[in-house]
Amino acid sequence: MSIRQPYVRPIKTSWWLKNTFYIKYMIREGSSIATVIYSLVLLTGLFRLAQGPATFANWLHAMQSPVAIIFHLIALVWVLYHSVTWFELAPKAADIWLGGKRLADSVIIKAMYGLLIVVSVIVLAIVAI
Amino acid sequence: MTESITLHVQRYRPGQDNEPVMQDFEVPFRLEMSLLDALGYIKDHLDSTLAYRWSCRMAVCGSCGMMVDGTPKLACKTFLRDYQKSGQMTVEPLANFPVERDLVVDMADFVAKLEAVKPYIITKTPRRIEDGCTTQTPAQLARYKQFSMCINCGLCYAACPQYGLNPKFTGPAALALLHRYNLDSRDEGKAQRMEVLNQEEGVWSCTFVGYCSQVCPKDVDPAAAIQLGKVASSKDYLINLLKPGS
Amino acid sequence: MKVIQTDVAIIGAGGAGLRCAIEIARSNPDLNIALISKVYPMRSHSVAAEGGAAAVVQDHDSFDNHFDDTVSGGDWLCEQDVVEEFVERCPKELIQLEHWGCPWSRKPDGSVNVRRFGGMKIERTWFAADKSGFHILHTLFQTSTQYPSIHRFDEHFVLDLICEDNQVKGVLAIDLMEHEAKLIQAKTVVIATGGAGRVYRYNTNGGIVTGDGMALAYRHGVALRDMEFVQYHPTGLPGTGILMTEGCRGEGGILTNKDGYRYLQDYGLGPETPIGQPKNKYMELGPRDRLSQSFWQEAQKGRTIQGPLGDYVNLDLRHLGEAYLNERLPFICELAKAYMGVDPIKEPIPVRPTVHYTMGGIATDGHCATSMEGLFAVGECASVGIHGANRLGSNSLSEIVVFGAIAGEQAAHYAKEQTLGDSAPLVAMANESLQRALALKKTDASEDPTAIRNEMGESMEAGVGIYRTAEGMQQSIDTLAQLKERYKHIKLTDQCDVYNTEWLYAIELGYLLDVAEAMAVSALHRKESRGSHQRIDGYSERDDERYLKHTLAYYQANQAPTIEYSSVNITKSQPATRSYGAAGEKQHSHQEGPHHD
Amino acid sequence: MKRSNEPIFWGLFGAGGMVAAILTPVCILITGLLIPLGAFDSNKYSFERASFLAGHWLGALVLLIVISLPMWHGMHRIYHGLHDIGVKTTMAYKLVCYGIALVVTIATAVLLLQLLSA
Ligand SMILES: Cc1cc2nc3c(=O)[nH]c(=O)nc-3n(C[C@H](O)[C@H](O)[C@H](O)COP(=O)(O)OP(=O)(O)OC[C@H]3O[C@@H](n4cnc5c(N)ncnc54)[C@H](O)[C@@H]3O)c2cc1C
Ligand code: SF4
Ligand code: F3S
Ligand code: FES
Repeated sequence: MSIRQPYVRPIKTSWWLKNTFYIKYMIREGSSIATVIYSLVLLTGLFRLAQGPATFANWLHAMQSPVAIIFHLIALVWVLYHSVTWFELAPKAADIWLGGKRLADSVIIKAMYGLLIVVSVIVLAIVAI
Repeated sequence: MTESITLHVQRYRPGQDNEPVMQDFEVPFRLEMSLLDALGYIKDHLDSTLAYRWSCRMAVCGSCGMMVDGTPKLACKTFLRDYQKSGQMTVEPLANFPVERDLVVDMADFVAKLEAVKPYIITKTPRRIEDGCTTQTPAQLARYKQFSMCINCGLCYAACPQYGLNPKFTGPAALALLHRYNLDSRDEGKAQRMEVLNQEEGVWSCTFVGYCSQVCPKDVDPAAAIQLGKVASSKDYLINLLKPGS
Repeated sequence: MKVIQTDVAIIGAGGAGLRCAIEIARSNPDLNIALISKVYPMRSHSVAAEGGAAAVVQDHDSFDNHFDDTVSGGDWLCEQDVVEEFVERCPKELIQLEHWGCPWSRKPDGSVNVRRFGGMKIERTWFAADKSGFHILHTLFQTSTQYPSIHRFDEHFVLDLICEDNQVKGVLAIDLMEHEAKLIQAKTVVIATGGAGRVYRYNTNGGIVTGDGMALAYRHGVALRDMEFVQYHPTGLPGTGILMTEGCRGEGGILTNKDGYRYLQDYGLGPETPIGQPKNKYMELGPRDRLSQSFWQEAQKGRTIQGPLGDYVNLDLRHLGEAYLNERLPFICELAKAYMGVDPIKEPIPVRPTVHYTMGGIATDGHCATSMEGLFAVGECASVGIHGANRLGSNSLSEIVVFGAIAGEQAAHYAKEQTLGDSAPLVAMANESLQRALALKKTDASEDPTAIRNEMGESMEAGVGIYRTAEGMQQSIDTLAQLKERYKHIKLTDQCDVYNTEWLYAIELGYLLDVAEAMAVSALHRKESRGSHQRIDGYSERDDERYLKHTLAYYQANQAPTIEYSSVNITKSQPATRSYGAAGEKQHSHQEGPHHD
Repeated sequence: MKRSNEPIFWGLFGAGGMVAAILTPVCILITGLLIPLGAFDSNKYSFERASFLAGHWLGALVLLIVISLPMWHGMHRIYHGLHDIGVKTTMAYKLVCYGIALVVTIATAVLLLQLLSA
């Protein structure tokens, strides 16, 4: 009979509170909650739009409620956090080699921030005109 | 400067302890002293029953992984001077592995996973010694070099919550090793290794926590290897879908 | 006791053991192999080798050159026929490693690059940055995983060889986790357990390098050969002994004393070569024994630098520049920073000589066979005859693959002719041996094994160090005898048998003591200076008349070993003065006429 | 050895993650903050203009991307996140999570087609 009694340490549901790296990971993953709700908000808007001007106005009005404003504020910050982490990690899934050297992560990261800014400005411009 | 530092060391002696317990040791402090030196001091002068693995003491054999204040580290590359401020450090066996004794964990599963990824050059026809060395340019070498630096210390497994939650996950080091051979210009065995990669327990159990790369003492960046593995597996999936008769 | 039957049992899964196992598995897939190691294979100390492995590749180089460097480097105590076969097989084995995936550093055209190394006339050291041993070991381990006939016994500690009538019948091993003893009955046994640097206090070796295999064979009547030849590596970090590879100097690093003076020119290694233009066999690229001795001389003259961890000199790499250092010596930079707090890009690295390598070992013939039937030995634990009185850097990584393959061929050949006998008597023997090992666990005794280990290390350092006197050596021998007596009464307190390292270290200490004694007694008997064995008590010259011989130490229970000698096989290189620098060149041209390299 | 079907979801997750990182922030800013807080001329945000934008094929495409891809992205993370917090994620969970994303995608497409043809 074996004299071993390997002790398996249980993993608690709260494992991710153990260090900041895990907490940040959970915040990053959690941004999906904001993303999903926002998609549903837009979908509702679209639905209202399809129903006609009156219902659409109602929707617009609902968007002005404090709850909606607060949600969108939080969502904006959270999704921007997603952007930051996404840009940081995305280069790892890219393996681009130029002249025997791997394209530095920083180049890709900078390019993506650039894209974020350009796209945002364009969209804002279109909407503002 | 503090004269000594307190080590809270997790002990577990089957037959004696039903579950791990903490034991404190007071160790004299020197600037160049590593945690491994401190454990050696304990073993030599305070309690000779403390069990831990070590050998090279120069961060290359991969024996001495353990949790230091909750972070996976090599004991021989962790220095007391970095914990001088608090005057104490907590030392536990590598997380996510079964504890066998004190700081010694069961590594059998980890090693089996390394072996399962077919970590060797596979060629359609064997190369002959008479033909000399294969040509491999520095650029071709650079493609996989980083992923060949793994010392099999297991820190990344202790860092990866997905491995903790699901021990069937092939895990960061083994997937990095798999990727290392897939990237080697001398290898023709990618198709065989793809089978391991494509499984749920292959790359697909990774949610890109990324802590594995953070703790890796050799900058292997297993997280990157896995993401590239996902890209490769996805391509393979598509090709397989388009292949007639599959 | 659990009995496992196999064709070949290999003790040790370092470079030598793994290469041996692969050789058998691929040429004789029907033979079963038990590969036993006290640590997981990739933890073996081959992993720590930095510099590289020697093999002739360049067109202007030749086997003769490699042969000459090795034989003269070994101060003519080499078996020349063995060296000849060795140098010819080196390229094949390193190419084989390349085919198996070893990431050798390359030239821009994709061919394998080579670097300079101490005592080598022409650059022929293949390297994988400064992690050559690491890559070789991992390549071998990974390659070995494809062979189903290799059955690994990881974290199994070998306690004894089981022999009958001077024939080996198996191995007694204990599973460290289960504390379960196993008799591994085998037709043939290969010992590949590595060196014994831990006999000394300060060394470049890992904690597991405790001479186990040497002691095992020795206790069973096999001679340990040339044990007095222990290599001090000139550039270890003070305190820890962590190695700064010879590759540092190969790439152009220089050694300076406290005045910033390149002192090696004062010890027959000059004239000074310009900084940044290293020259083979000159100055910093002299052989290790000479460099370590020069350090000692400098220390005598008070020209070394005093540090808190002992005297040191400076290894200066700054002129190589950041980019080059990062490409060629990244591990050195990492180690110097972590363990010395010194960034080699900006500051010189403090270094001092540190015990590094055992030239001697289990006496074998040129094909790894020992004097015991069925028993082979290979790697650093063996003395196959290529290193003589001083090993040249980068010859031993080549040795472990060249002779690993040879040992594999031989063991397979031998195993095929044998049958396994009745295991019952062997089990009885194994049980007896196991009881002896377990009897070490005494809690009522009084001796502290740590104290014994430290005193052994210090005594060897003091008496059997870089320079030796009869008095000093005798003192070490006396101390060792006392320590061995005290060892019988060590106190062990660990009651838990799962991974009981206290007991494990105690057994290793027993091995170390026996090996230390063989070293000290062999040294005392050699009344001359040769290679790494340097005496300053009236025997400071080489004495070919009386000592162009191998020392053979034979174990005697409870007393000092007996010493015998055997002849050295000289084929084509007659002993000559061993000189380096300009003197070496002059001598060389004198012997062979003008040279154009 | 069983091949995972994860590549499909991972592909959608990746695409959605990219959209969420680059396009979503400005969208939230506009629809969730600037418009409700009256930063634009309210005429511009009339029913007519919104219908026009959604009714143009380009606008419709953008809306489809902005609504549905981040949905796949988000549901993928939520599905794996459940596992992270200790839920034993079975096939049912997978069907529900990705099912929601699919339903949203289809609903968006249907509505947009409706608006396009209107
Ligand atoms: C820091 C350092 C740098 C070096 N650099 C170079 C270099 O650049 N070039 C060069 O040519 N050489 C170099 N050397 C020397 C060379 O690395 C070694 O001589 C060689 O690697 C030894 O290999 P081995 O297979 O004989 O033994 P090892 O690799 O030491 O393996 C020994 C094996 O035996 C096993 N073992 C031991 N005892 C037992 C037991 N009782 N029971 C079970 N298993 C046991 C161990 O577990 C291990 O697997 C260096 C050495 C050191 C220390
Ligand atoms: S990838 Fe890094 S952390 Fe993981 S085993 Fe290898 S060296 Fe250790
Ligand atoms: S920590 Fe684990 S989840 Fe993936 S990125 Fe690393 S393997
Ligand atoms: S002792 Fe080898 S890695 Fe720490």
